[in-house]
Amino acid sequence: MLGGIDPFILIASLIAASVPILLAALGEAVVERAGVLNLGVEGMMIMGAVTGFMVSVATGSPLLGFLAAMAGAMALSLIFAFLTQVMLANQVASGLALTLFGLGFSSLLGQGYVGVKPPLTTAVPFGPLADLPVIGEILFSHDWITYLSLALVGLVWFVLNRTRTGLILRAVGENAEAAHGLGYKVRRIRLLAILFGAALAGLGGAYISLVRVPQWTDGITAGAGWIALAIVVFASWRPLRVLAGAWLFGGLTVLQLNLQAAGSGIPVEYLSMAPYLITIIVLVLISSGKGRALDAPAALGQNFHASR
Amino acid sequence: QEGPLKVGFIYVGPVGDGGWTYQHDVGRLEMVEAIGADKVETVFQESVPEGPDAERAITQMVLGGAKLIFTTSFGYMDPTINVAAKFPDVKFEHATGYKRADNVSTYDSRFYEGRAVIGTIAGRMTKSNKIGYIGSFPIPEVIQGINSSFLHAKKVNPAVELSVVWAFTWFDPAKEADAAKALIDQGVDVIIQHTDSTAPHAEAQKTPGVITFGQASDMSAFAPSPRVASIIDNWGPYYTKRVQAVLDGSWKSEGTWGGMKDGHVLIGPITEAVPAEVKAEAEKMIADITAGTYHPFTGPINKQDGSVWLADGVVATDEELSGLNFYVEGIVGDIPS
Amino acid sequence: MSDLLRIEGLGKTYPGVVANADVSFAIRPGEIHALLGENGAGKSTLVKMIYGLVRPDTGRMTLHAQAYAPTEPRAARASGVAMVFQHFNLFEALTVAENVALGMENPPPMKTLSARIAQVSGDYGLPLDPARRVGDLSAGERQRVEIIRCLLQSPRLLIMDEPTSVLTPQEVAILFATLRKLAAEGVSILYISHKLEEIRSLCDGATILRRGRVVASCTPRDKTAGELAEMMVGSALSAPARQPGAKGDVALEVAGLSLASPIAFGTALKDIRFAVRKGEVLGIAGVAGNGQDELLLALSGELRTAPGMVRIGGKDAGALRPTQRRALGLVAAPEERLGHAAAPDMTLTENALLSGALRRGLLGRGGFLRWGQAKDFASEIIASFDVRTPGPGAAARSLSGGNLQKFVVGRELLQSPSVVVVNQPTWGVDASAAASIRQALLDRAAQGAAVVVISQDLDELLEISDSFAALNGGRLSAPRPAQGLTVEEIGLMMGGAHGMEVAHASA
Amino acid sequence: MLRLEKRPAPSRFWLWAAPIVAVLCTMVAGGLMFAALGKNPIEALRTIFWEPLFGELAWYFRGQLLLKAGPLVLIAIGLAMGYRAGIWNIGAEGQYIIGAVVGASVGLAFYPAEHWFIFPLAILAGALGGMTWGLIPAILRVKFRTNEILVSLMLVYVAQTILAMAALGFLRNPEGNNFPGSRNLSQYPATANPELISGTGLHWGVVTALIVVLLGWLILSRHRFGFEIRLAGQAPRAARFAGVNPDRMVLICLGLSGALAGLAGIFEVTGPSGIISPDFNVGYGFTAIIVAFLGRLHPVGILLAGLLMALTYIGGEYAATNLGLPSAAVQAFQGMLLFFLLALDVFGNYRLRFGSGRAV
Ligand SMILES: Nc1ncnc2c1ncn2[C@@H]1O[C@H](COP(=O)(O)OP(=O)(O)OP(=O)(O)O)[C@@H](O)[C@H]1O
Ligand SMILES: Nc1ncnc2c1ncn2[C@@H]1O[C@H](COP(=O)(O)OP(=O)(O)OP(=O)(O)O)[C@@H](O)[C@H]1O
Ligand SMILES: [Mg+2]
Ligand SMILES: [Mg+2]
Repeated sequence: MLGGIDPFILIASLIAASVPILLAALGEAVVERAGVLNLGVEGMMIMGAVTGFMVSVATGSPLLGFLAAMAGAMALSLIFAFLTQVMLANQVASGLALTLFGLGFSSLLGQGYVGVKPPLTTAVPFGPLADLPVIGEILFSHDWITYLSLALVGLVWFVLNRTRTGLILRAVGENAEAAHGLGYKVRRIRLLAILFGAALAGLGGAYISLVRVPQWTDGITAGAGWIALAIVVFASWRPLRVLAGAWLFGGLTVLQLNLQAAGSGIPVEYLSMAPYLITIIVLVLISSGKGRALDAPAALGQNFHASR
Repeated sequence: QEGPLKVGFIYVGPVGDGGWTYQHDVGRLEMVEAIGADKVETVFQESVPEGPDAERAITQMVLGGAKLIFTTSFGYMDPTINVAAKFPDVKFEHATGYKRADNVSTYDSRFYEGRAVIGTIAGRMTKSNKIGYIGSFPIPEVIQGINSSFLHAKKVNPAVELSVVWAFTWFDPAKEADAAKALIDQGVDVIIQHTDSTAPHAEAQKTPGVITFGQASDMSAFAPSPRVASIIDNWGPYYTKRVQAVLDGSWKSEGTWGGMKDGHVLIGPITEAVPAEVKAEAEKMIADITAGTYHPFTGPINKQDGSVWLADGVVATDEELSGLNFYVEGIVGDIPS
Repeated sequence: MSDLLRIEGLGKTYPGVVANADVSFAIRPGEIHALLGENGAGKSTLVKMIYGLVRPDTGRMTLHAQAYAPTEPRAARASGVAMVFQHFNLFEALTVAENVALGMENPPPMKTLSARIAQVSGDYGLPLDPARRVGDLSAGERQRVEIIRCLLQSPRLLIMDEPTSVLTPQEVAILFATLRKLAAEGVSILYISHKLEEIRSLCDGATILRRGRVVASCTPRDKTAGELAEMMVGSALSAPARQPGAKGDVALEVAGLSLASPIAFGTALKDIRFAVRKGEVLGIAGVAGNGQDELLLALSGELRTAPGMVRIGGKDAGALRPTQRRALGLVAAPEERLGHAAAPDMTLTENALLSGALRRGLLGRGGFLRWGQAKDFASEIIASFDVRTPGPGAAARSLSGGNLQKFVVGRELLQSPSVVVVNQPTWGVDASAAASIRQALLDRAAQGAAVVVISQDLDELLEISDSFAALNGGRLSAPRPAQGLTVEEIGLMMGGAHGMEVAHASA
Repeated sequence: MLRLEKRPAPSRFWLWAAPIVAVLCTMVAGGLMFAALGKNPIEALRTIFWEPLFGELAWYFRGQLLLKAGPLVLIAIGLAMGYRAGIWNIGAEGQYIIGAVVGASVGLAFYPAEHWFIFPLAILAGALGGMTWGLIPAILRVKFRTNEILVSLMLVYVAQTILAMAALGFLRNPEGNNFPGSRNLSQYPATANPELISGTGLHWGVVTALIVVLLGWLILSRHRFGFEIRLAGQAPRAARFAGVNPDRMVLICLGLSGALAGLAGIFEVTGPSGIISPDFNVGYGFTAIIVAFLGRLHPVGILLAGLLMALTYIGGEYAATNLGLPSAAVQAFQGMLLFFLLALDVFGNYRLRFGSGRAV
């Protein structure tokens, strides 16, 4: 059907390939639900990629590496948080600056690490389960970050839609003035959301440098942060749809390479633009015929200043 | 004498890319070592984008006093020629291009010679009879490599099939890793790459039984497996020769296409993952090519469409090779255009 | 009986503005206490301090005979203080239950909460469906959400900042019944409104603020509305003067106007028809959310209609854009001052240009702007309409609501229009400013313009209209002469109490 | 405690002071970074900021400054118009690429003929190409309410593939030994966009950028269209009330910024770059977003910001060769500059207050 491509292998591959954008997009979705537009995802991802790499090489522990990645990205995001939440700077510009700085700074940090091999993050040992036909490949062949990312989708969905914390977060992103009027600490909540988003972006970045590639080079995230941002919009800011978007995009990317590898007759150029074109087409399909403009958080991108 | 000769290098990537640029920088250091730091002083600029920024970088080096400048990527061709026209007293050396001037030489290596050796090992080692090839851009150099690898794999293993994935980049670890994974998913157990990062090796490492070959540099971090051998760009001898020529006043504009015999192309250590008889076969081929007794493109070779390219015993000319734009018989798929 | 809340010497200064200075008064348990004052007198600032949203610079408060200094609304709520804001503090994308939960300290689980909302809202005659999105609710229903949110916390002190401006007379009556019932249960209510008759009928005591200071306190029942207004303003107010004149030709005609609403959660217009003559004032009554905004958009040209539905001066204007309609002599002033009628961060000069460019010749050749003339126009508006502002360079948002409203109405009226359409011309505007705006509208009519006033303030409409119609659910009743209509009749035309009922007597 | 208090009116002092103080702060912070990298900070800063302007080689670098700033300014002004209207085009890189490809295709279609009209025709085609690419997200937004940020960004990647197709396929130089890349447009006299005065860096693209700065300033401050743009961005409903058609605004702003990006692309490829190659674009479209904000979305500000950005690039490169400063350090340095500017910008609209003696 697909030129001899095994769909089950494809599914297993796309699950792995979409982990970084899934994590980053999930984090950004939370940030945006709190009303903050942080375009610095790429910068935070690459900071995570480099700090995670450095620490896991130094300690030999992937776990410590991933923790450091979250810490590194969160540290970087504090600059953004300071600019936008304290200094009331334009969020779009601050996010872009964060990406610019993150790309440069990560490269400085990583100078001694090019060509170094990090400790390997292995698949979770499911034992005989992994050998099951079909299911084993799709469900039980991944590393623990992949499972963590899927669990986080569920967790974020639950927290956003079923808990008071999520309710307050959405309220802040919907109408900061009103939330402030009810006594919620808008800036503190947004700061926490920014940090959470950064942690997930850092994790996603480290997944690239520690699992997917795995090595360190300048600019290793190669635009994944931008794709993550696109997926958040694509997903109408909803966690389960973020998963769908990440899988769609990851799946198309993997599929086009597999089609090439399988020697399909489709010209390479069309294959390589397919993920982007199809994303646009799907977006058009879901945008048309909707009442509210894709349910964007009403206060997205607007700074809040409580005049006291 | 007004002090040491100032020699400049323009690099397309960071010196730490572990591949193409790294090897040029190794060559630079070897050259300084060989000539002596009292006689030559070097400057370099890394990550210079191809295009107008390159022209400025080169000019700036000239203005900074460099008398010989190596521009180490194809995209620097026109900028090099442009700057050279403005500074006739300065010598330029452009890698992999074809435009020359009185003060511009070109140099390149016969990577396809190394690919013949690697193809032989690949053909012998594959169990699935599927070889994967990660291509950068469909340019003659890469097509030479694909054809050479395939011809020699096929020679030792007629059942072999080749899958090409075009990455459209020279260096993008994430993309290369994805390409390698797609190839492995398609049942490939040997990966040859013509892109410069080690990512395909790291990917191959995750699947037992898949082997890879180092590209541009030795990539020994992945030996003894998956990396079982490598093609190494060895620029030191050439740089030393050309700098010496400037010092001697014997520098002339010329085009150099060096191969194994000139030491431009080396095969990195073949590891114990390769059976002894295969290793011996590969080493014999290295010896033959180095001795000049064997040319990888020797007929009979048919084009992809079955028409004759080289009749029995005919050797491809350098002109034919440097404009090569077709696959040989047996490779499926089209070259993107 | 000791006081529930006692305020002593409270003061708050903003840069350049003394919002409150040395304010002292007290509220007894079960008392309904009015806070009166012109726009910008400092009423909202004062109640925000009581609610912990603004910290006083000076002074102190006692609640239940204990020192009371809330640092945040949470603390105020914990002490039994609840507040309904002048501008709704609601989240449109969230459900009623979620909105209520956000206003509570320790909300029960959603299911329990929803049940309680349904129950309490029923008990007080303010029925609400907890599962609906707030964005889908009418203004009156939104207000119910605010009130229910307060009631669920069993407050001891309930603060209401201008709550009735969005309600029909019947709804107001029900709200008052609810408030009286609460007062009877011992809840104190601090009530802010510009509607003096309401204050007289509801409140037990009143504190009057002027420029941030207490200037008087009284028992509203003992005063006339005129006397109250005089205390607020410091001088006597004159009622608008009407010069009855002959009506001319039809200047604006609407026939069979039907239109889907472009506004999220809006109301579609259904077969609206009316005609206004030169010199005539048509009053259109209706509670917010019944199609007023859509009607204004359809008349101003922001929404275009099928041919023949709107005729200005006899010309078909259905397909014309706002600028083209302005060229025909129609001007409009939308309800929302900040953001719709005026751009908040732009100067008054720029805002004068916003709608006056065409009729006042502020555009030069090739579309270049004549800034000098624009500034002169802004200055003219400021001078003619007594807009209190430092000058035409001030940002629109720096003006108080009443002053900005005068500016907006002035801007439209000074364009020698032949048709004037205004929506809620005196919403939230104090008595004296409201009077001058009404006078200006009447003057314009006297000069021969056809005027359409959409308002939910019935007293206002009765004061200035020649003919009268009511908008309900997107339908317009047939216009009839205003003379002889009573407020009750009008209330029924407006759709009565919209599903509300008088609060059940307490057990 | 420190807190911010909104000013009644924006401060004119800080409008000018903020960029200057930001540059000074960046020098201090950047100096510390250079010192941490083991470089002499004074020397590094002098190399970046002083040498290109007043140093020994300034005669060469000053022209390069214009060359580098030209496309950035051209693109940024188009973007700024849209941003002011609340229309977020972040795909200028794609519009730049398409402009270059379309313009070059038209120009090269005449090869090797020599006519005076070929160059203007190619430039026009470039502008139209960029405009078309910018209009795609505009039309999708108007028709289907899709988010233009996402679509314009995705189209960058599509444009990059088209660029690769052009360089390897339909524009490939037939005399280029099958290497990717078109004929050199700057060496084909009919399409060449050379320096108008040798050594100044002034080519038609730079001239156009300067004209666009002037026009942009005129439009934004003196013309009805500029007023409508600002109105649409600040108060969309008020804009509609004033008679501005938001859909038309989206189409005009995205079309205009696309056209300017396309112009930048074709001027670049007929001039400094010369060749359509798979990676001839060097991120001008993205950097221009930063320039637009650095220049506060104001045409004159953008001109200054473009020059400043160009200075850090050129000075940074110079420091890279002469002092061995890693190119990444310059990128981080630019990021810092933006951080400081953004942080200090707040003082234009707010003032810093120290906690007042409160009774409570
Ligand atoms: N308890 C549940 N478990 C699993 N899926 C659910 C659950 N509740 C809702 N869903 C479905 O998951 C889908 C996507 O949910 P997502 O997290 O993306 O957004 P959401 O904001 O939770 O969804 P919605 O706004 O539709 O309730 C929706 O179609 C929703 O109906
Ligand atoms: N956050 C603030 N910053 C600066 N000035 C303020 C602020 N809030 C209120 N003011 C000013 O303080 C004064 C009192 O405002 P307040 O809102 O208390 O008036 P009000 O009596 O409620 O008026 P209205 O009847 O229009 O609601 C006004 O001059 C107002 O402009
Ligand atoms: Mg939801
Ligand atoms: Mg108030």
